Amino acid sequence: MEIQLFETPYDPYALLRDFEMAPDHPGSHLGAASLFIGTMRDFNEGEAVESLWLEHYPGMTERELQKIAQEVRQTTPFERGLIVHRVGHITPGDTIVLIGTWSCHRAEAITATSKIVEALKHRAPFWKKEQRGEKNHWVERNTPGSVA
Amino acid sequence: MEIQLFETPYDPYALLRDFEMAPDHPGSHLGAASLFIGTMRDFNEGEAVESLWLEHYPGMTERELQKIAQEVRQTTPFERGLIVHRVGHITPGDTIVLIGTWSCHRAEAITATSKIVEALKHRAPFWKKEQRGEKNHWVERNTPGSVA
Amino acid sequence: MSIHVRYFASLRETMGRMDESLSPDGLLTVSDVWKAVHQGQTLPDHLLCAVNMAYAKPESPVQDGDEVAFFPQVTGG
Amino acid sequence: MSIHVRYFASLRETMGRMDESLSPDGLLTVSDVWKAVHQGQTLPDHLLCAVNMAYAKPESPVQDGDEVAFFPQVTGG
Repeated sequence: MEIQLFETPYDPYALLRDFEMAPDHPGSHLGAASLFIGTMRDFNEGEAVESLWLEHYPGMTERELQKIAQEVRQTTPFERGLIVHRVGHITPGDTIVLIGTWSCHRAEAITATSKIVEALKHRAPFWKKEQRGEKNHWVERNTPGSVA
Repeated sequence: MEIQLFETPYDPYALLRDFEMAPDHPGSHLGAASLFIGTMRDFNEGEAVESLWLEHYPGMTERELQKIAQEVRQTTPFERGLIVHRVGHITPGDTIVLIGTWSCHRAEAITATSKIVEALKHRAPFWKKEQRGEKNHWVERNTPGSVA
Repeated sequence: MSIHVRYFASLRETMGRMDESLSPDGLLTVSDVWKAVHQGQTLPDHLLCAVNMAYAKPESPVQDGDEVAFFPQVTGG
Repeated sequence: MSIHVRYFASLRETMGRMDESLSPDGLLTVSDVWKAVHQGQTLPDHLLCAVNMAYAKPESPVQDGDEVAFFPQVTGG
């Protein structure tokens, strides 16, 4: 499982193309790719959000993402996987998270990506702080209308 | 719902970037994108597949894809949707199908794309003919190990 | 006028033609259309049919001017 | 040696510090570590904890040299 954390904006599609071009990507053997992309929204709970601060736990975040991928793989096998997440200062429109799995079978790719998305939201050590106007506050878990 | 059928190879990632850049794409309001990409494999049932002929029913294929999108949208609302499918002569590594939905909520995007993928496989008028060595044959429904 | 009949994929190859036009006389359903080109045989279960580019059933009505299509199970995606 | 304690996100701000080092004497569990820096108070339910970068429970054992982290519910993705 490839894990990448970026402190600056990244282009998810350029990154996906590079990932699939890599020599270790078993190209034409993998018929199905299921991808999830989460983007920073400019509104939350009806209020404009100017920016986001995304804190993480360097070391533990990467380990937990690897654990998530391994656990999902045990029940829903896939051939290749990619998890990319932004950290630090983020502005609306920036891609926050990119999750992809590649498999020979569409059902496995779709289920694996979906499980990784859910596990990442619930377990991966990331914390969002929203800047709305003059105020900023830490996002609460399960905020209605929370990003992605 | 945007439907595109291509007779020549397309780059799914360039296409996605263009789609998201379009003036009618409500950019930063949509936090979640769920994408599925099906690629032509070079092997099926343990045999090398050299190429694929993809026949469709011009007119009905587009209508059926629109119907699928509308039906899925009634139970699983999403903001924007894209279905792209190759037709004609296809070689290994070519992207066959690209399905994407964009929503404010991750669960809806993931479910909608997954439902569209299944409905497309079962209902959209497309037929694959495989070229393996000197022989070619029409792919049967539910072939074990069928593409994506 | 007439009923325009179309065939796709393996059925197109089996039939040896892509389409044909039938006189609508006595053709009330999709099933009748099939019988008209197959010496009265019943439409096989494994084939699908459409009228005017929407899925239909063997018992679906057909009218003069309709496009009726027959094809095997789909295998796209 | 010592136990290295780290805080993240809103808890880091509430604590007014990112980390600190404690003498391991008498600290047998994660819960003990929390109590040591909170005048004997119990670890609140809404906080999560980790030992050496793996999720742990309040009753999980700690050893000299361990890194113990406390943080609120995660909100990534």
